[in-house]
Amino acid sequence: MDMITIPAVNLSPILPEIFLSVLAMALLLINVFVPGKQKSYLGYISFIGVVVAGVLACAGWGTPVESFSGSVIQDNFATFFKIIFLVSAGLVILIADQYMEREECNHGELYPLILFTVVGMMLMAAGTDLMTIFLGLEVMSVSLYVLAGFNRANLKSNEAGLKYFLLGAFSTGFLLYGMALTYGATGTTRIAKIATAVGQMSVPSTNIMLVAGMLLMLTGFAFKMAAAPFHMWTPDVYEGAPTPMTAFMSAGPKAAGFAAALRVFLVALPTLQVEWSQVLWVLAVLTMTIGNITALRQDNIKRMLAYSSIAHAGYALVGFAAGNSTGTAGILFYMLSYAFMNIGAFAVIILIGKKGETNGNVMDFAGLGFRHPVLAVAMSVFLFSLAGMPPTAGFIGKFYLFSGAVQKGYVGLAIIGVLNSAASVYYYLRVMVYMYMKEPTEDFEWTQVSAPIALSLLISVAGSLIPGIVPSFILQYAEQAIKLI
Amino acid sequence: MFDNVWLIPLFPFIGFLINGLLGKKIKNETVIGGIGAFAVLCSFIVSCMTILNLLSLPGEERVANVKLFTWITSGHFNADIAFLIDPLSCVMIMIVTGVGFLIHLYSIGYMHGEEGFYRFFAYLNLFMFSMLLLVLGNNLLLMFVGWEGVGLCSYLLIGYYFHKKSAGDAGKKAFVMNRVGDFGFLLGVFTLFWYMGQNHNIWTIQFTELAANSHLLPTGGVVTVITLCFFVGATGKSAQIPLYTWLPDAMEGPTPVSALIHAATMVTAGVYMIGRMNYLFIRSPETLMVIAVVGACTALFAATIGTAQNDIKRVLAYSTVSQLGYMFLAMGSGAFAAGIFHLMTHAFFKACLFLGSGAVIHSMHHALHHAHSHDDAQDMRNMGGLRSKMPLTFLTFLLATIAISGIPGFSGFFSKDEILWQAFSNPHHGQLNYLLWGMGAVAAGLTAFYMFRLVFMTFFGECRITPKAKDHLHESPMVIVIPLIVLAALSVVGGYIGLPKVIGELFGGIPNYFEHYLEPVFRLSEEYMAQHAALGAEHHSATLEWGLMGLSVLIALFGIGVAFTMYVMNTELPKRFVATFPALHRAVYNKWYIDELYDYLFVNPCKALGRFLWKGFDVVVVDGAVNGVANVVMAFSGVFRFLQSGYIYNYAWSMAFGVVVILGYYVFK
Amino acid sequence: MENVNSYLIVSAILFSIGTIGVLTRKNAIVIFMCVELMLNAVNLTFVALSRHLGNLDGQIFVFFVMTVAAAEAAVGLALMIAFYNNKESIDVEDVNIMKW
Amino acid sequence: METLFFLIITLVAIVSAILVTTCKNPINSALALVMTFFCLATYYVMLDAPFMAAVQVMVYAGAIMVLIVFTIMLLNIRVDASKKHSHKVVLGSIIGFFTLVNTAFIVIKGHVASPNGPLTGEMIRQQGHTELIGREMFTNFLLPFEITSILLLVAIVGAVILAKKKI
Amino acid sequence: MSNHLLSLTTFLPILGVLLLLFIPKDSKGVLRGVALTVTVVTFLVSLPILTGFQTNADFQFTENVPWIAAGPFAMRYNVGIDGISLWLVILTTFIMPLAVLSTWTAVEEKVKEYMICLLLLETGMLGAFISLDLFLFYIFWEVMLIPMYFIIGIWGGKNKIYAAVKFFIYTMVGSLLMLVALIFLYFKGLEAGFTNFGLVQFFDLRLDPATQTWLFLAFALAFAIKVPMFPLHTWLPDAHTEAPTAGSVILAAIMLKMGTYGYVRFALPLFPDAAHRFTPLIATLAVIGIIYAALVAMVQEDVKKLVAYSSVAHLGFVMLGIFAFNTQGITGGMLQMLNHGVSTGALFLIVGFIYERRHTRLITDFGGLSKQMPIFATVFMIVTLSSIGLPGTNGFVGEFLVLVGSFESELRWWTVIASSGVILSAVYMLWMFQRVMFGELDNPKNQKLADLNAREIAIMVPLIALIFIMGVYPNPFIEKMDPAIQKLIARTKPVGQTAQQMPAMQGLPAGHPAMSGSAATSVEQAVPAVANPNEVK
Repeated sequence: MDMITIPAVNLSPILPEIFLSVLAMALLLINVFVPGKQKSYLGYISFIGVVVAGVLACAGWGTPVESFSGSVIQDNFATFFKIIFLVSAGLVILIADQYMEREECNHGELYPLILFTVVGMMLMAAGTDLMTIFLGLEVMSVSLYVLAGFNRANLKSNEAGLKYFLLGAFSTGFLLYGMALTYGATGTTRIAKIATAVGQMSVPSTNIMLVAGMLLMLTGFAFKMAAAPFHMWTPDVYEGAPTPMTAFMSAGPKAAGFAAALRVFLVALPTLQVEWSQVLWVLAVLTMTIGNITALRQDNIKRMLAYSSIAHAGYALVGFAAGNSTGTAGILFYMLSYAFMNIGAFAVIILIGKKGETNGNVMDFAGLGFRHPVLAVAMSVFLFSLAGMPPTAGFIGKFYLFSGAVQKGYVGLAIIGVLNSAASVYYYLRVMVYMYMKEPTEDFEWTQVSAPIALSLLISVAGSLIPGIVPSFILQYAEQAIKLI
Repeated sequence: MFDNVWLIPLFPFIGFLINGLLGKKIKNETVIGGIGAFAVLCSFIVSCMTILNLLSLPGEERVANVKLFTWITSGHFNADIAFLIDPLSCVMIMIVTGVGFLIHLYSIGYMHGEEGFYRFFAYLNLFMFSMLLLVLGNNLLLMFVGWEGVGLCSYLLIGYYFHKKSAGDAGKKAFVMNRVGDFGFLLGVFTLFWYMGQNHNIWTIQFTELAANSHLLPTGGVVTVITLCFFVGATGKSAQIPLYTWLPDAMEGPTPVSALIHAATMVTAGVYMIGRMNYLFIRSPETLMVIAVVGACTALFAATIGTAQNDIKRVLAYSTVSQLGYMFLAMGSGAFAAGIFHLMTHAFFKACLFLGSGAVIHSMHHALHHAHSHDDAQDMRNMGGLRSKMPLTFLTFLLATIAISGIPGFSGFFSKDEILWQAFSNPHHGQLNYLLWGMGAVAAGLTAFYMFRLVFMTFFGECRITPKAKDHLHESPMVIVIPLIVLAALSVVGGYIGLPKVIGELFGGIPNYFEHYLEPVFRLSEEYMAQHAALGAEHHSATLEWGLMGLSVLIALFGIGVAFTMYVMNTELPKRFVATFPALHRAVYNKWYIDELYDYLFVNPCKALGRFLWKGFDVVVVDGAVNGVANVVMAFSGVFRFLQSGYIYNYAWSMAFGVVVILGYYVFK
Repeated sequence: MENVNSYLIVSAILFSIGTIGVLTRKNAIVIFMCVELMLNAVNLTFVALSRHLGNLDGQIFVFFVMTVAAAEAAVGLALMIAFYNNKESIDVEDVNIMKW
Repeated sequence: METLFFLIITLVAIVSAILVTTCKNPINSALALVMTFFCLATYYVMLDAPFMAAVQVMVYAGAIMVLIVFTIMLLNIRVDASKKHSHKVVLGSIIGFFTLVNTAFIVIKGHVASPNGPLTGEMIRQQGHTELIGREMFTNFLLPFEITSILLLVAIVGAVILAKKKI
Repeated sequence: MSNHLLSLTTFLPILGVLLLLFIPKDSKGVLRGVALTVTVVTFLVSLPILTGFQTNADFQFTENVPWIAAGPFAMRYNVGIDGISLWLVILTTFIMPLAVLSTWTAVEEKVKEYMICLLLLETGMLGAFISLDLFLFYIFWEVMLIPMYFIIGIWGGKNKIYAAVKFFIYTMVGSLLMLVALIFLYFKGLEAGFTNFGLVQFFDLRLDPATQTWLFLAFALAFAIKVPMFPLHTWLPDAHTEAPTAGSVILAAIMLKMGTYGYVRFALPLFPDAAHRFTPLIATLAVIGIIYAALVAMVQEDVKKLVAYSSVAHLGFVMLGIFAFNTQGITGGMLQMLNHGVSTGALFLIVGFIYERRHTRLITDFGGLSKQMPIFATVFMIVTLSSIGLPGTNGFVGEFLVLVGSFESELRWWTVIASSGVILSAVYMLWMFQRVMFGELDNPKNQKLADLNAREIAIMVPLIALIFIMGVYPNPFIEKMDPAIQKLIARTKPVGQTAQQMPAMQGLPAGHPAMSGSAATSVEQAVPAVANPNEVK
């Protein structure tokens, strides 16, 4: 019997993942061995770690390297998404501490779990094997189940965790079945080989097993993106989860879902584009419409933003349905700017909120505009960006997404999209109405803005505005990222 | 040689600016009034020089365009600020500035002590300015500027006592009615401009150019449309049926205003406009007929109303409407010169009448004021026997009344008779002529009746106010009386420049100077008539003319007689008459309910429609649709919300459902 | 050896039964078990396909699925316990504070 | 013979699977699930994957099910409460039925790729299934294998965070 | 051209905003002063644009630098003005100081934020007028909404929130559809070999009629909402009624012009065939708007709402003129835009004046104010007359040219109906004026009203001067815009009209029977005599 010789592997493509994993483990140990209630130092360390990981990720820009015999790749596409994940994680780490302390659940494990989630998402983006993607997704999901239920003394948090878990597991079943069928139809799990195998089929769309596999995988990813009708978990989980985690979930996993789906569909199954475009067309319409319309009647701002997040998945799906470089580059850009604006909005919600997840209604923003003008202006920037008003990043993102659809010939989709954005304006404006146009019902018991949150707000505002005014550089990166898959 | 013609409108404008901007600071009435009157006097002098200049030219050359600057140029549309000097406009500026000056003078006395004295003179000067623009403008648009400008001033001056609701209403009514006319005027301009440009590539609205190219126009057809449009404008401005109702109401303004604007000048603008564009109107027999019929009807109709009014100024107002009807009858009969002639004589005697009535009212008001009586100073039933108190006023008033009644030898006789004759003898309306003449003659009789009724009620009999007040009645100051005298004199002699042909021949071939003078203006019409031999005048004998003349004089005398009987001899008679025909009297007294009819037909439906469109359509339908969409979306929002039941199995079901549908579609496609 | 399709059909049946279980049961643990049933059905597919295709990818995948199942079980049951601690129930009909 | 065996196993698997979804008592469901797992292990053996069968028994039936049963005991869960949501059962069954129709149709109609690997029953028996798996896992699928370690770590940390009495 | 005048004008208010940020919010006087100074300086800076403007059809003061380039898109910072936008730019910079001045005492709370909003608004509006890049235009077009939304929503009246949200969403719906059309158009341009969003090149892109139709409809909808045209006007009365004075002034004077400007600059030349095809529809809506708004205005009880509806009617005239597709019509439309800016702006200021004094705008609460406030009465009167288009005031010239132009075009019958609007406008404006200013001064609250103060007079004097200047001597205005309008008309010729017919066509409505045979030759000879000196190139 021969020894198994483990092949020489190039670790450089997964350097950020390795770094973050090691850091996370180290933090776990530090947390155990350094006693004390105060855990914010872990946040600082992990923020620095995220920045370092960002640097490591960026270092690989422009030099695609495959490793682990083709189960992972470092390409611009992966790098771009890694940056998105790191941005969301970094911002969330900055806003987490104040909230966690207020809610008395500032366990030190929070930060390692966030970092592990990032590792999982990165693997989803970088994976070139269905197994890698699946495992990355599971690492991410399992961490998120825990994060959603992190405030275990809070029933809402428990419920959020449980719902997320049960539905997530259920969707995993479909995803896996899809992967199995794809495996069956193509004989491999490597994305590149799938592409080859599909390329050899005369008419791939007639192989129902392949199509079904593709569709089932799509449903699995759609669950992570929170696309209708797989979105139902979103409002409840977002509402119940600790607010920083909600912010994180709305930005990171959604992007990760898109990353994986984009990789699988664009690289492995481009020949089935007609089919998946059709499905995505429908899903995009459903998602946008349901998200936006339901959000109109929400009073709880977290829940409202949850529906808004569904709607945003819908917008991104518009670009995905188009499947061309404009649309997909739009997704990349949009996911990045969405991370900024959405986490920024959640940061403000954290500041307004009070212990026990109270004071989280739209009405509680009444009078903010003139009591805390800076905060209100920041919130307005986020909301306008979410609503897609120029000159914010949200507008440019939507512009590219819808342009993709138009370029592809899906003018109808683009029109439904813009009508949806018009409807969405209502509920974003509603917050502003309360902030600026209503008198406060009670005085704000003002908790001081901690430095990390201030920093995250600053970054978020910059991230929502600057790409709106000079979007070229990010768009060009997104273009490059799209080209290389 | 007419280079300084622009000074004519300029002086009043300067007067307007001074009084308008600084009047409040000046405060001294003499200065304010002096400035106002002097400005008009200057215009009058320049006008005199202008007409003298004009007369020094041979007949054919009596036309000149004086351009100041280009006003609007856009594409092939061009309008200048430029003045047209020709016999017609010269006559008009003479009347306007001459009568205007007298009335300004009069106003200094009449308006003494009124609040906003400066405002009055400012408006009056602005009116002069606008009126002069109207008559001098060398293109339709500039004429329209004056046209609207006088309307504005009329509005402002009617509403001079703005604290009285009736005054405000009357002003607004005048303006709106005028606007209805303007609507027609504008359409006329558009159609004319477009038609000439479109078919002959002559894009112009300038009078001389239009005249020069009028031979390109067809007879009838589009010209009828154009001229009818213009005539609608004229009915508005000149208070003809159906747009006359504003004029009686306009008596809410101070009396000099009524004299100047609502008798002598502005209301004749419609006549002037038709005269100005006679070459158009002559080309449309249909329009001429409409004009003649409307004129005759107005003359008769307004006269009937005039017989039953008790407000001294209202009687005069209806008389004005009626007299304007005459002018239109003349215009409609193709007797443009006769119409303009009547315009002029009417300006004299009607101004005199108004000013005289103003003097009476002034005096009455004064007296009643002293007696602390709240009786109406304008109601003739309160007057009577003023002859002795105000002899000069009475005399001038009487002369003017005789003039308007068409008693031979006075100006009104010549002009009115000319009109009646032309109505009878013109070649345009065939058999209709007799009817027209008849209406005119009856109206003449009615005119004589109500005018003398007025005179008798006012100046004869017993004074019907309290003795205490009576003591305060006295003759007006000289500044008021002098204009009366001048105007009375003019109304007596003014007719002699336009003697009818038969009379002229009687006196040794004195030509009709006025007609001759205006001949260049109406030459095109004459030529047109000459060309269309079919329309050539059927010859009427001089005897017939004499006969008709005598008949009309008789009718007038009959009217005077009836008035004398009813209001001097047997003052019970009117009451008995009223008792006998209560419905008729009520109808006439209430002006045939025309105002009510208009309210019912136009005003109320418009308001109701507006209210419906607002509350019913705008709010319910349009906004309802908008809010409805929003509500439907919100309703969906409510529905979608409840799909989100909170139960895991429902969520899972939704996911499974999605999977099944998506798969099913492709599996069983 | 049976035809690969037989296995695939069996797995499809098991998968559907698992789905039905998830949709109809109220007990969170039973629902989780039904999810496990679904995963097992997929595993069967993988193994059958792997055998048919003659490569081991599918079986390796199954190996990882089992790991994932274990990890999920650990976390999921922990979540249920946490929920139970607060609510004294793991009936999914009680998991509906948040709705609409 | 083999077919008969297959059919019997299939029958048992399906019946026990149905029992999983219908038993009122969670413990009974759990036991039925264990039964299903055993059936699957049998399949794996029939499919020349003895190692998978072993892992199936050990990990699933052994570890996961023990964990589940343990939790059921811990939480002292009784039978499902009597109130039935029949519409939910009906709707769920309908969707489940359609899922079955779809999936069955797919696997019947779908084209499975033709064999592309070297693996044959002969070869497995020769080389040993475990070794083959091991080789694959440590060469081609090294990265996923490493990821599982992180996954398990996360699961441990998470479970501790969520379920420990006092942190 | 190395001249950055346009950018300077446009972004000067932003500098003002930065300045304002550093001023403490309690020193209201300073805040107002700075804001006023900034707007005045902006106006002064914009004057050289006017004086330096060459009377020709070219875009001038252009600046063109790359801005965004990614994927298929290339957006440029491409600005410039021609005769059409010139006056609107000047109007904007002219109105803004007056608007700021009007808030002196009207806005006592949150002054800083208010001024910031006003200045941001100015930048947005100016930007939209100068943009020669479709994308850039869209950005500014949308940016405008935000400060206006806050102005209405924060400083507005009782029902401000409803009005603000309605305003925002209404406008948003239209403009978003325009965005889709814009993108679509861009891709059509790409097919034709264009490389960026530059507006001018798209004028030469003759799309097929079907495409044009859809794109035109999308653009037209967006602009129609902004104009606003019947039946998309219902946001306007609400927005106007609730907005503070300066908001109403800006909304009426400038923002509504965005819609009509949009037609002139974008919808017409980009999609000429479709524009011609939809002329009857748009003219019908315009005419309905004129009559309808007038009737509705007549029965309004709130002065401001009345003025708002009058805006709808006025802009109906503008639309009618624009869709006449001839020199007079479009010139009239453009003039009417300016006139409406001046007159209706002034009207809203006036309403603001009395509102500030009495805190009511109901007509029935007033009456007889003339006695108490003679200066106010005079000013009000002049503005009212300008609004009803009395000759000698600005309103007349525009309205007349519009009607002449549209009468010459195929819209003859529409013009006839529209002309009756002149009656109705007199009815509702004078009736309102009469009820407010005339009659007995019987409401005791009105008896102590103060007349206009120096500041208010200072606001009104420039407007009134302009009313008369534009009424009496409009030619300089027309001359500057004429070449651009000629070019526009040449561009909007429907397909099938050949180029050599153009000089003649200038005089004649399209496709008229008179164009055939000898008429055409005689026309050509006659043209030099009557045609405009500015020949079409």
